[in-house]
Amino acid sequence: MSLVLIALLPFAGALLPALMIRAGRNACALSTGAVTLTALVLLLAEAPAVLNGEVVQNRFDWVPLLGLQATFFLDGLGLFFAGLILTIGLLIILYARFYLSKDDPMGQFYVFLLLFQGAMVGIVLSDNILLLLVFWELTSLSSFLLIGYWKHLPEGRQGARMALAVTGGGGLAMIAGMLILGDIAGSYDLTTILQQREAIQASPLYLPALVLILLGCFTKSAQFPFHFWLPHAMAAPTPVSAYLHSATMVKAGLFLMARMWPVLAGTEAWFYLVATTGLVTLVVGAGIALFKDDLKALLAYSTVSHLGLVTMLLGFGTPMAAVAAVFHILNHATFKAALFMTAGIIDHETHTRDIKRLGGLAGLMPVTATIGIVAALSMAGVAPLNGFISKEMMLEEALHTPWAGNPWILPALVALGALLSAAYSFRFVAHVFLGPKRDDYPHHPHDPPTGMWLAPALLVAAVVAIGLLPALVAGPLVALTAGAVIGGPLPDYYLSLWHGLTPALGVSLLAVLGGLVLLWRHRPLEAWWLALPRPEAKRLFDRGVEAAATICQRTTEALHDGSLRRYLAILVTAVLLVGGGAFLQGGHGAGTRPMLTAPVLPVLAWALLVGACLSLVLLHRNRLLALIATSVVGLTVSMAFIYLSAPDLALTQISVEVVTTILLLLALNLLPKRTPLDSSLPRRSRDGLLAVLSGLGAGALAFAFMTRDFETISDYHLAQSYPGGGGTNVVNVILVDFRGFDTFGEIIVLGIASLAIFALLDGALHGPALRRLSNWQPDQRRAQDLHPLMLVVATRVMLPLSIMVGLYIFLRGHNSPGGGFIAGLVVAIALLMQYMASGFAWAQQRMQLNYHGVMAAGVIIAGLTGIGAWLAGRPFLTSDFGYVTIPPLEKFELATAMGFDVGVFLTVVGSVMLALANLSRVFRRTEGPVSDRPMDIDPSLDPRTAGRS
Amino acid sequence: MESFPLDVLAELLVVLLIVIAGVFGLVGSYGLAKLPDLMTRLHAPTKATTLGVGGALLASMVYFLSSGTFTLHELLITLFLLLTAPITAHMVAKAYLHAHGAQELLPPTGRKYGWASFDAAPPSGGDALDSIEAPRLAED
Amino acid sequence: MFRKLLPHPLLSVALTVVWLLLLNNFSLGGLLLGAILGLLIPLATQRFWPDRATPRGPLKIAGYVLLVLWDIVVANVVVAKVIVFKPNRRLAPCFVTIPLDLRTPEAITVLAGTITMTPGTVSSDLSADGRSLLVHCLDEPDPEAARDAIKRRYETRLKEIFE
Amino acid sequence: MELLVASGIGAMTAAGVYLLLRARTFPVIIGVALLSYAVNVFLFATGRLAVHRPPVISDDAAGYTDPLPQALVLTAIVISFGMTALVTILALRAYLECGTDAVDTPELDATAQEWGIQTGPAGEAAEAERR
Amino acid sequence: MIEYALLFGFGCFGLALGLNLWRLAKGPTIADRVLALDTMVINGIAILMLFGIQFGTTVYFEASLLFAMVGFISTVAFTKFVLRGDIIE
Amino acid sequence: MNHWIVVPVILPAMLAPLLVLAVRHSLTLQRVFSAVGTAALVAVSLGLALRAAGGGPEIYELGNWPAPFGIVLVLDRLSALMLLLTGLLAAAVLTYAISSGWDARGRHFHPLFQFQLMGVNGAFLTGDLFNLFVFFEVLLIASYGLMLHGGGAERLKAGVQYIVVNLAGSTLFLFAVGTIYAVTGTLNMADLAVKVQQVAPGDEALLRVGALLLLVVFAVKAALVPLHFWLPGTYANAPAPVAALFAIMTKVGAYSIIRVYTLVFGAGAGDGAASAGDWLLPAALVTLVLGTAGVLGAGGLMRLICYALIASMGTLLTAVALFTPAATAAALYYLVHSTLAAAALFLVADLVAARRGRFGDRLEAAPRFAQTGLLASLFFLAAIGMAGMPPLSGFLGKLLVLDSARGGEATAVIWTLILATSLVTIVGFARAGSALFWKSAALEGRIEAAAAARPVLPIVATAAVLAGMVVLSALAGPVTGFLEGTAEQLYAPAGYIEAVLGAERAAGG
Ligand code: NA
Ligand code: NA
Repeated sequence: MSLVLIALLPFAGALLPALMIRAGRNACALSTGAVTLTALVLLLAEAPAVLNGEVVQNRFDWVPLLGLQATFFLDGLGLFFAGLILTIGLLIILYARFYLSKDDPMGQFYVFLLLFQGAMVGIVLSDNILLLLVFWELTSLSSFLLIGYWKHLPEGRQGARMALAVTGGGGLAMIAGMLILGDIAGSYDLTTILQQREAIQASPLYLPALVLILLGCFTKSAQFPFHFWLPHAMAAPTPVSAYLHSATMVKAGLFLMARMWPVLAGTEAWFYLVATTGLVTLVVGAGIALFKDDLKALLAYSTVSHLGLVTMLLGFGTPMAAVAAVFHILNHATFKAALFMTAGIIDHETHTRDIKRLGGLAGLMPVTATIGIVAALSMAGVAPLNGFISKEMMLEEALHTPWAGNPWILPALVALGALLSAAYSFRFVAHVFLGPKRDDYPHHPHDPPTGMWLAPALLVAAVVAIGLLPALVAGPLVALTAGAVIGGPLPDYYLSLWHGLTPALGVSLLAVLGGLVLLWRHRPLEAWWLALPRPEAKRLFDRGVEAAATICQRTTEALHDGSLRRYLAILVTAVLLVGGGAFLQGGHGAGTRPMLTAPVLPVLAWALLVGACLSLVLLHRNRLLALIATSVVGLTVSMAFIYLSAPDLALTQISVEVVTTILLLLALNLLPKRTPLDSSLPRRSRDGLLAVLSGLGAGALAFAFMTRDFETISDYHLAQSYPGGGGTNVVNVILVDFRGFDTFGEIIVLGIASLAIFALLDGALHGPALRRLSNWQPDQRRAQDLHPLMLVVATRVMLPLSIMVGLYIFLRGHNSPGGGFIAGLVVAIALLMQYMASGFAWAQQRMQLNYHGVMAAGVIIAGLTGIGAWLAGRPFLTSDFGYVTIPPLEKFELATAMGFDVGVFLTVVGSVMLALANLSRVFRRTEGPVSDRPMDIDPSLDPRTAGRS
Repeated sequence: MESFPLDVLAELLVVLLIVIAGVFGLVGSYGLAKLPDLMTRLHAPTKATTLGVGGALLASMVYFLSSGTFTLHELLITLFLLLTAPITAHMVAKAYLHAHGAQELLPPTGRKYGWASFDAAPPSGGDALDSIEAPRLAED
Repeated sequence: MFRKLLPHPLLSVALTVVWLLLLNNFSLGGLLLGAILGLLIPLATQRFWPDRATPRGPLKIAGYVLLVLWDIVVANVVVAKVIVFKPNRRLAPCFVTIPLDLRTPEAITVLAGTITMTPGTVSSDLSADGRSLLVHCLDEPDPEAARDAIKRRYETRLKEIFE
Repeated sequence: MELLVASGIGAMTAAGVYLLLRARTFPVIIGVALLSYAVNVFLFATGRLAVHRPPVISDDAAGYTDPLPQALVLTAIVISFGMTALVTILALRAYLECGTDAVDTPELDATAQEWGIQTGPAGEAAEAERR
Repeated sequence: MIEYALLFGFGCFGLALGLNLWRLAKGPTIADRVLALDTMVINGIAILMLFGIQFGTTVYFEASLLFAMVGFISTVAFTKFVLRGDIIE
Repeated sequence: MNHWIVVPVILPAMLAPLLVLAVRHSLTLQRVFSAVGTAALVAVSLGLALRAAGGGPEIYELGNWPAPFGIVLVLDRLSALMLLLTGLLAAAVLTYAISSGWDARGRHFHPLFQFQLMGVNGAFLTGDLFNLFVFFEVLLIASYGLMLHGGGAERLKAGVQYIVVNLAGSTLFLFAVGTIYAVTGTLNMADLAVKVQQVAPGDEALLRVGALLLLVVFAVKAALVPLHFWLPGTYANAPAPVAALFAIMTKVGAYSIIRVYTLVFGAGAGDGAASAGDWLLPAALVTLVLGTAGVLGAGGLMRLICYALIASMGTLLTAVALFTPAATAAALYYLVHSTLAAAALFLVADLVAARRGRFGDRLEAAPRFAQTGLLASLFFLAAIGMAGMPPLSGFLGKLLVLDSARGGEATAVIWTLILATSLVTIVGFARAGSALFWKSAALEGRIEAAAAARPVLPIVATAAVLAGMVVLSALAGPVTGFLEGTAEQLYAPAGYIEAVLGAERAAGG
């Protein structure tokens, strides 16, 4: 339980500083510190058990399906790292309190810091590699926020993004590696995996898993060639650099290599990958550090170098090297954190971090200088400081490790690395603190308040203490940790300043002397270095990202160029390919159903249809002609429906078609009357090809199934229509009863269409659309009589007649072709006739119907009819019918389906009228006053009394 | 409908009507294709076709009467066509005259005002021109 | 009150008949429903047909209808002959203006309709004041005669019926 | 007969697809309408063809064609009617708002400027066509 | 006998439809095309009636009625469009 | 019969016309009704989900006609899950739309919104292929209305494209359904499952054509490359809350693929079986790649989110295409997650754009604006959710997908692409966030947003969606347990078929 608490406390506590900042900066820092301290105390409470060799474990189910369990365990390695993270965390919190200025949002800083701390603790306590991955990515995210904390600095933003990209990317590779590892081990639980060394190393997937996991470790720990992000992350506030980029986060990679050491290490692949990478990083990092003038950059590269050193040690795969690695991790954490804080103090006091502008600070800020010099000397590997001891151990190991059979190459490079390390450390001491005082510091420096130097001072105390009494101060911890890393018996070693006159000591001395020489010859060397052509990693990275972004942008824009024509052409092509491909994959036999003979009339109708389609394609640019040709197609199709025993379809098709025609004519009034020729010949040919292929495909498909027999469920509908549905028109019974739910959806589609149309048209009464409407000029000469007399008279007669016909079609629908939908259209058409003949103004004044209401009422009535069945305990839309006899009338049928059809009827009338009437309402904006007389000509009027208008 | 002569008579009538219908239907469409300009073409379908379809409707009526079904609803369609055909022709003619600016070809109206397609109607007597601007729908 | 409930008795009867025609058989229920609809529909639609003209004299109407039907048959034959047998170049099409004595829109419409449905003439337009009718003749060497025939044969009868 | 119907479906589909691929809203709408005719007949034909077998139950019927596809087509017709109506109004509104009836978006800015007078030449062209 | 008459009728109206199509395609004016379409509808109604006789059914009645109505309205709409551009004003 | 099954369809279907009929003139009343209705919908969906979790598939025979002759609704774990997701998303989006005033920018927002819910819910519930078409149309046409809500030239143009593409898709749907009916003679999905197994060898090719044309239709909805082109323009130009609601729309496509190709053309379907995955997998991977490219290359935040959405569909469909129970469970988890992530991002984008004045959602630095810090946090959370970073559910979703892809032929490709695209997505979002939030700190001045009060509710709604991802992550155990059961149910379709058809007919009798 307490392990979970330790891992989750920082997360839960992350809210605290955000709240406490209102109570002041001290309260904020204190609350943050309290959270960390609590976690540390909890950790230490577990320590005795761990020291006794126990492994503390807490397990909770999280995602059993995935094998991702919230399992935490605490062994030596975990305890070591968790202690490191929390302890240094405490110091950083203290330091940051004084470091951050009043303008910096401190609450935010501590929130991010605690999030990061939680993620780090989570990594080191995880007993499930997937859980570890969760925390791993969380460190990337929280460090992104911390690095970008000073958002106004472009370097901060870029550095944050780069760090996120590199470490996040490595983390993603690691996900794959961990999944493979889990696959090999059959579990994602670390304790299980750690016991399967043989199985894992024997697996053919060992190498990919190793490479992928190492990618994660190397990127996180800034190993060559992924080292470049770390120096740029230094744009972060110094407490961040000190915490993340020296003491903790960059050590996550090392931690993981140490964690996995028992199962992954010891193979050739491991050695060559890890040790080589570490070695190169060690040398390269040190080399670059020597020539950095920015204090933090120097420290950053030195960190890279030291991380390489530890990596190399882990790569050796020997227990002794592992011990050295653990010890150096501890030592590096102490002196490097102190150095960062020192650099931060210098920056804070002098307002510069440029070595070239510093020097002679020892006299001005003696406390800071003391701390800095001691820490730097430890970094240089000078006795009797802790850095010296662990470097000795490293050299000892390196000196008898051959590389590719060559015994010299590795020791030589390691020695070079040590020498360079000494050199940049000495430079840090000499060029910052020593030398004469200057009078051109940007700000006159003096020692900071105690709160600020206390943290590095404590660390330097540890540096000295470990150096002097290594076995006493650090011995148990190192033994415990190394034991956990090795997972077996510890090698024979003892931590001590003095091991006698060993070759390692010689190399050490050589390194220190060489370092002094390099310091002495720094200026010419720097000139040489600056003249050297070298790849600038950041620029490469930036260029890479920019290039990728540009390519992505170009590709995306080229693909999504807004050309609907192309989108549709692709869609059609896809359909043809998929359809064709599907056809070729399955068995196909010719149909056996006898075909119907084709008398002359259908052949003629066919010619009519094909002719109309052809003329449509050829003449479509004249839009009115296109509409007429479309009408011909619709007419022919309706005729075909009638001929082929589908009278209901014919009725619906023809009435829908006429309403559509009216609608399109209304729209065409304001649209251009001609379509310009704006496709090239190749494009038209391509479209033609696609069209022909589509036509062939659809036709062939239809022919294929029409010529074969099948069994269908509709025999049931034919059989049940009258006895079960109470109607003889099976199509109508299907519509209102068997599949009434479809019809319910269908009228809703219609209702929605009318609502959307209304909304669209309503919107045309504002903004640019209204402007264009008001300025609209008719694009044709217009006849002078708006409402021809004969038409008016004829439509007056037709209105009652049509309504009668509509009602007839409605009532008959259940038993013969017709029904609510067609009836609705007939009535709507009759009403539209009034509008067409006498004009919008006249007809609208007389129209008492609220079309919104009619449409909505229709849907509601249809729905309520369906819901009514609930009262009888039946499902939605269950119908009932009965035969009623009222003497002297004949028996007649009453069916609830009629109620449903009433709903359909009303919805259709309401929707059609809502759409079309509003369309002409919008048109009224195109011109001035329009007569609301029923007809323009009044023959009863004596023209002599009327003046010419 | 056992009685043989009535049956034959009815059948003959049906046949006759169908033939008449066919002939006139065809002639109407032939005229539409053949005649030289729209105004003359207009005559063909409005008349001949009306009789054509009327014949077919009558044939249907007679046929069903003879086979024992009393059906008169074809009358409705005939009625409807008689009502609409002149309007259709009228509108087509107006459209043609308007679209071709044929004002000069027409005889004078003999009145103060020209033909309605070309000349605006006089305002209605005593009433002021009830003009309304962009009327709002009742529900809005 | 009665007038209000039954604004157009003739229309109501016509609609009831139309209903029976639609039903295509006679039944008491059908008649009843037809009558009800015949009453309701004119009520519902009367706003769309204000000041309806009322034709008078059922016999005159019947006579007119028979006359027109006969003329339609004749017209078809005549026009068919022209179409089939007369070459286009020998056609003598022309426009005729017919001054109107009729004043009711309904009457004018019936006249124009009649003209269209009868031999060789199509009503093509109305003057802007509604007092002249433009008629197109398919093959008419003597326009004056045609005009007089129309006025005599149809307009006078319609005048009696409507006005 | 089957061949006629199938080729008719093919003709409507082809014409529909061709118009669908045009650059202006109006022909595209016509294309969509044609495609819906085509698919309606297609769907109808899935019940196989039959002459004079309307699915209206009566004692003297010789048989019935499959009623189910007919019901489906009815639903489809209504739905495509609603869709066509909406897209038509949208095309109109877009034209009023943007000043162009092109379907491809990059043309938005290019032609929008010219709108004010567009009706002139277009109207003349339409007139010329009619003569 | 009726069968032959029907065949004749179908032939006539079929041919009529063909002639209508020809006029529709040829034009030359929109009015011609509208007229051709209107005639086509009327011929269609006649054909429906003949179907009714052929199959001895009145099931095509509703369709015929609707065809008549729809043909009329289409024609009016097209001609009003030519006349005014705006068909509802 | 459990009448509650039909309620998720009927409730919004009746509420919407009621809004039109009764309270058309009062926006306030519309809001109240709409909100109450949506809350009720959530409650019903929750109840149904609990019920589905406890038992086998349950059917509702509309009109009391037995399947396959009438239309049935089927409540199983999958449909219940989708209903619940829809309801919760709708509640958050509606809160946002109301409190941000988006619903007042055009007419009929609330009726259209309710109709949209009706369509989506119906699509999830129906057990009939043609009825699925009908609900597709309902949800599409409602989406057209919502997408065009508020108008504006760009939106209208985009709307034309959206509608035309989907009209083509709907036509194709009918071609596909027609072909399938022509071969099998049935429309009920359970019945189809039976009939497909018995199809004559000579009819196989036709059936396959029908099955795969249907796949194309669903792929259009699911924005599968190369059928995705409609999405960026549409969602980027839609009102943001509508775009957020539309996050569920692509999932309708994914749902349909899962449903149809496990039940009807699933492993039991003989030759019709495995083919969907063969087409789907490569396309899904390309979708992932192209979507991700868009994330890095987009010039505006809305578009960036659109591409992220496309990429997420790529991941989702990759898992779907594997057609194994484990992969499907993973896909469903990712489905829920990506719906929330996309919705959250769209809402955040709207909050940001509303405060950046003329800079809108363009990915360029603008001076500081109101609530930068708060919005940056929301954006950060939504972005890591979408990118698949912990602690939000995207990480688990991706892990599940990766884990389920283990041991297949394409494992290496799938892993590589999913992980590589994750990296690019991270970079893309980092660049965008940096441009939107961090760079503004370096600029002088400050955008003073319009004097209008800055309501809290939109932010609460957005945060609620984000919290959804946290909860999904924290409760991943029970959730994946439910989904595992769901996948099992899907891959043992006999239970579904028996529930619909009864034991006898299900056996093929
Ligand atoms: Na038409
Ligand atoms: Na029912």
